[in-house]
Amino acid sequence: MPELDFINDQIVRSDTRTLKEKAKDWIILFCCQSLIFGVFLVGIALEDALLVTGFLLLIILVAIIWNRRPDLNQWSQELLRNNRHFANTFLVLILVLYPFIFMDNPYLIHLGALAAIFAIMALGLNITLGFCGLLDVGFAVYFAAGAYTSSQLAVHFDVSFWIGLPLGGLMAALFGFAIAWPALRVHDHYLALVTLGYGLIMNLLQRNFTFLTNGTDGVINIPPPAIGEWDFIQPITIGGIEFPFQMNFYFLGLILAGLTVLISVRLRDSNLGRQWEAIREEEIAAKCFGINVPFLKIIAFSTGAFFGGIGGAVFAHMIGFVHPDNFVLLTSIMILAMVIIGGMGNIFGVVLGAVALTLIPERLREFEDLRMLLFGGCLVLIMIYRPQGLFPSTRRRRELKSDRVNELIKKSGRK
Amino acid sequence: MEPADLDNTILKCQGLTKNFGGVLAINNLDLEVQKGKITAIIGPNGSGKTTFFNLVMHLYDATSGQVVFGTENTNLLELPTHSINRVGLARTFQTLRLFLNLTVLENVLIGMSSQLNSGFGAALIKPKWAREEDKLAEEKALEILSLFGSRLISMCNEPASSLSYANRRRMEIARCVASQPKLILLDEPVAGMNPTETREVIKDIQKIHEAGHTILLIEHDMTLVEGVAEHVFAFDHGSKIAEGQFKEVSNHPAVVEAYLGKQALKQ
Amino acid sequence: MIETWAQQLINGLTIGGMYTLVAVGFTLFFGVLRLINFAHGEVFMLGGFVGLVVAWSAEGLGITNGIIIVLLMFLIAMGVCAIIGAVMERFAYRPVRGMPVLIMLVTSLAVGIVVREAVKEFFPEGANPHAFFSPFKYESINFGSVILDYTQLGLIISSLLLVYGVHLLVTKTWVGRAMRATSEDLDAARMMGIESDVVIRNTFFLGSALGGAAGVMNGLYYLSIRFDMGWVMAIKGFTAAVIGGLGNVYGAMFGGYIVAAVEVLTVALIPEGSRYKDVFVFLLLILVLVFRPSGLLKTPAQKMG
Amino acid sequence: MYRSKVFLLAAVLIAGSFFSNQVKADSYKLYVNLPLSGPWSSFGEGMFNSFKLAIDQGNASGELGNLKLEVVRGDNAGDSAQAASLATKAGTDAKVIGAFCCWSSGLALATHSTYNRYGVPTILGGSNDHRSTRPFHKSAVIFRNSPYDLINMKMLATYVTNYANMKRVFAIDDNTAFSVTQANEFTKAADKLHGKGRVVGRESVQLGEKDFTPLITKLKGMNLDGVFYAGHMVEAALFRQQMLKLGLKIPMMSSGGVFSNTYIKTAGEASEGTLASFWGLPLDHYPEGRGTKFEKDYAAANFQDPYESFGPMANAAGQVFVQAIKRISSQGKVTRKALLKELNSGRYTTTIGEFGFDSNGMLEILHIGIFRVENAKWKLLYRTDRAATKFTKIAD
Repeated sequence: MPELDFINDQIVRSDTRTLKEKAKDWIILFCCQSLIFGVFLVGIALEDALLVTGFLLLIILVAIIWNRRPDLNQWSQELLRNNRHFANTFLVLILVLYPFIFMDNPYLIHLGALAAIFAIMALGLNITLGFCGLLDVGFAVYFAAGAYTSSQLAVHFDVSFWIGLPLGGLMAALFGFAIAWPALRVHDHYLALVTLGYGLIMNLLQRNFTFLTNGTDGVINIPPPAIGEWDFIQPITIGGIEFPFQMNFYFLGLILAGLTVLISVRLRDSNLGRQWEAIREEEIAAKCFGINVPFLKIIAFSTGAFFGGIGGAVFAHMIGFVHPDNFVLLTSIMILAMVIIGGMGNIFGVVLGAVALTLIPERLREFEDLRMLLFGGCLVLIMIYRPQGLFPSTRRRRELKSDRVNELIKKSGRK
Repeated sequence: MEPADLDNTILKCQGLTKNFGGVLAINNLDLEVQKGKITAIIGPNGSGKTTFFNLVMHLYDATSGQVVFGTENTNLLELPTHSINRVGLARTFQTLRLFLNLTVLENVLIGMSSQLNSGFGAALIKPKWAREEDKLAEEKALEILSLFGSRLISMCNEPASSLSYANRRRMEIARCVASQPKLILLDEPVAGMNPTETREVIKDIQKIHEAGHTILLIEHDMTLVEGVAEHVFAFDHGSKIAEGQFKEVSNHPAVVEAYLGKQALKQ
Repeated sequence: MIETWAQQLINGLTIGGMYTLVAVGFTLFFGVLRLINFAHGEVFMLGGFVGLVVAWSAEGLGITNGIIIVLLMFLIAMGVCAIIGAVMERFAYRPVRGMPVLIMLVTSLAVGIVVREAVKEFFPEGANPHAFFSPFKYESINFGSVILDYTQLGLIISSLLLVYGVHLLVTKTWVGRAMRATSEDLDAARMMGIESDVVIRNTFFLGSALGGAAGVMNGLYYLSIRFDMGWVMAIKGFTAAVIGGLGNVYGAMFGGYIVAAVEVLTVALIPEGSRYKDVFVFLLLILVLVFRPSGLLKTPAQKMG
Repeated sequence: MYRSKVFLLAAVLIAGSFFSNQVKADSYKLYVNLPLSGPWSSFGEGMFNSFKLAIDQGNASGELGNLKLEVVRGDNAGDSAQAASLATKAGTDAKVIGAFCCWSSGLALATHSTYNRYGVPTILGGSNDHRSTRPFHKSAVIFRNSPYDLINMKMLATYVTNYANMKRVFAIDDNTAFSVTQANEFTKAADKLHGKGRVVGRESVQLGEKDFTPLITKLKGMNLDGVFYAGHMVEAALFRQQMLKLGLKIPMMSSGGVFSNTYIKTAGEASEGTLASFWGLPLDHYPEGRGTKFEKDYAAANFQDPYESFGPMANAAGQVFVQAIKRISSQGKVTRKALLKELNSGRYTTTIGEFGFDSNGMLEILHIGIFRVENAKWKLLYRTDRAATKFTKIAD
């Protein structure tokens, strides 16, 4: 699965290890990953405020150690790089097993599904912001466009979710397209303000255009996705074991998020992705080298928005309720924070950011009112101490057969 | 002034004028660049050289006049910047504009992007032709990098930000070459370099010229101009004040005056 | 009819004055630091709360003279906000200075969240609205049926005076000249011996003090304050600053009155228009940003003046 | 060395979490979903405390045997999206047997399909939108112990037209589900009673807005007899103050979003004369002194916040849960289904009176009062009969 090699955007060296060394690496990796995921899963399941505090302190401790010990960092990176197929397989396995582990606590499965939905949206924003470098502080607009389109079609016209889903994405893309035009003329702060204003206007219109959105009543009783007679809120029973219906949504989210990751990887590695990055790095030079900057910016906005819409549509049908309160500025900031904290442009980082920011606030519920204060404080600290995100995007990923390079070096040489 | 060979003209300006809110940066400029030659533009700071490049690339809108390019007489002032590259012009920048976080190889590939066909669909489906195209493009990019010896090619997987200053300049030239232009515009290619580096760049430029590229360059460094330019234009206050061989131009009284002031001329 | 319009004019001037005071802060920060300080709205809110505490303590100390209490409120609120502003600058904005726009933007949003939530959590009954002290609650000057409240009058006049004062400070004093130089070119200013850290700190002192004054004024006029009033004001304030032209003190005032005019006209002229007034305001924001990003008022010579 | 410490800590945490997760077998959770932070937290805290008081009393009385009820404190911050997410949390927790929700209509609308999806028996302690329960909403799980706004607004319209004799009234909502519905229903009811034209206009304001002077100036030129502000108290207080400042000295009517002592405190002397139509009575009007007993118990429990206007309903909801769970536990297993069945048929003796839920999940007794602020207190002017058909005068 070369497509899923997103953990390490590094050069791959040819594997010269012996079988014994390989096995040793795998065992170490297996133990470490089991430990990490084990701690992670326990952390998710914690209910007690004291334990949650302890858990978060543990994470911070590990992060500090990792920052202070470059050798440890180096070692872990090396290990991951050399065994990426193994690591990826393990990751996918954990993701698939996750709902089975928490079968008696469907809320955690629900949270997993929610994390997948936010991962889809964060990956969408990552295309606009991470790849093309366009600030978008109004991403909730596309979330809303997808959610309203698909849910209103389902409620009023009985349109199936499977049709509403792409339509929601397309409608969101249209909204992205709409703001892309004025956005072409502005940069930096001004672009941020334009998208911010766009988000504010759209949220007001969601409240006031009652004929489209049901206003502040919200869209209620949105039917769950259905296949034939069976719909997603009927639990599947296999061999006498009833699996909670949240698992249906979880796997739907997981599949869609997986697809989004795949698409993101392909876009990033394509000529298109390279041109987006060129625009992000140096717009004037990009223009001078035949890159149609306005067109590509519009494409970036629309593509990003499309995924926002997809996430929105799934969200609407999963929660069964859509309200303008879902699409306020704080939602946009949250999605933005997922991308920034994860590491702009790094697909794995963004997914991890989405998962963390969906789950951690839930865990912080134990602190009740202090939740937002802690969130704000953490955000400030991250901006100051790690503005590039947890997993900064590394550029040295394009792999070249080193012998060909060597040959050319030898041939050209210094004359 | 010898009559210009019309069939051999690659770039032609007529009455080109640029007015920045009352300041005439380019004033009624006429000039012709010959195909296959290295042409240089000299002139003191603020004489409108870079503005001229920006007008040719349509980064600014001209106030009046026209710029005609190639045998098909394309009017560049009517084309958006990105199409100008497709017509066959590529430029470097006085203040380097590299894609710093992209690798050296990717920088060159960006130079070739207008020749690549793969768009959105191809990126997602990755059909065979797109993969082939990618492979060919990389191969070609490596070849272009190898024009500059081992300096760039050994760094091809490193981000452009890790290059030394001189190599960044080379990188820009390589990127230009990659877009297979009919005319390369070089904006002060040796600015800030020491004499050894300058000599090497002169060699590089000549090598590219030998490979069949027409070059128009802006330069302060007279050793470079003398070393490579077959034809020289001198600018002052947005107008062309002299043209011809380097020797003729450098001794032209208007040029001396422009560089050293009236006082110098009297002495 | 004419009386209604006269009343609407007074309403508009009051609202515009309030926006102006907040917008001036935005414009100063942007001028010097190229930062849209979203936390400024929270400083404004904090000003209101400090004023309230002053009123409470004055009551406890047995000070009964309304004018003295109001003066104390202004002085202490401005002082506390100035310090808070400088602290924010030192510990949150200085570390991210010069970083990409996005980082600075998110930092200021996050600082805003921290301040807002801190007030909500640690102020007694912070989540509830608090009645504000005011010595002249319902006293007014009446011209027929047109009513001009004393606080309205005070607000309009003091907003004009404060803007003029800031203008004088920026154009006529050494501190202001240093600010303008820094806003033109941070590095060049540094080379001329201007300590940019000091200039930026001064700017935060000044802008935040103005925000605090606006917060007290807001309390005196609306008679109640709440922890979440800052964000609404922040949005309106930066909209005003952008419309007038970021970095231009008079532009902030101009923008403040434009935003107020849009609001009042929407309510007065469009039936059931009151729900769409913010839509029009933000639409204007986007249009200005797209077609005249330097603002409606700005000419190069007027920068920071 | 570092790593070994990390492993050790992780091991301790893992072990600790397993111990802490062992839930006592005979305890059940009642999930409360209220605005405990945000602008309406004073209402939410009062409701939560009152509800908890009833459950604590139930636990302490020993009536429940070895069964224990636990109240889960869910804070929706007055945000529909968060309320919906809490409802999911309640639904997916197998230990949750019932829910108490939501204070406002918007929050109730946001949650009802979720509660229905999971079959969590839910009592609404103040959400007045008629669409939250049967027959308007087909859910079988939602009950309410306050009348919905169709009735409340009908009574307010009756008061306006028949008792206060206002000819020209203006209705304002603050663009929330609750207040838009109220303004609509009020207009409809007034039109029905005396033909069109009593309500001469409608406007919407936004939550969080501070300056209503342009709107009030517009109203001033309309020669009105009264304004109906169907919104929440923070904006209502500002609106009332600005009405007085601009010399618009006509009565302002309001409803459940404003009927609160916090409103009086915020608006100060401007609150004098504000009218409110509310589905509740002063505590001494409830039968058999149970209202005053609640007041005493609440005071004895030493809660930080007052019980506010919705406290009695919340307390009643808690009592309903205690009594219902006691009955089903004596008959067999305590499940959501059993509780649902019991709520559909049983009768309960509570602070606000003795009642059962009808086929629509609506409580049988309806108290609606017209209140006015006098001397910084809400004073009851009129109250309805049990079926809410007419008013009885209590005071002037």
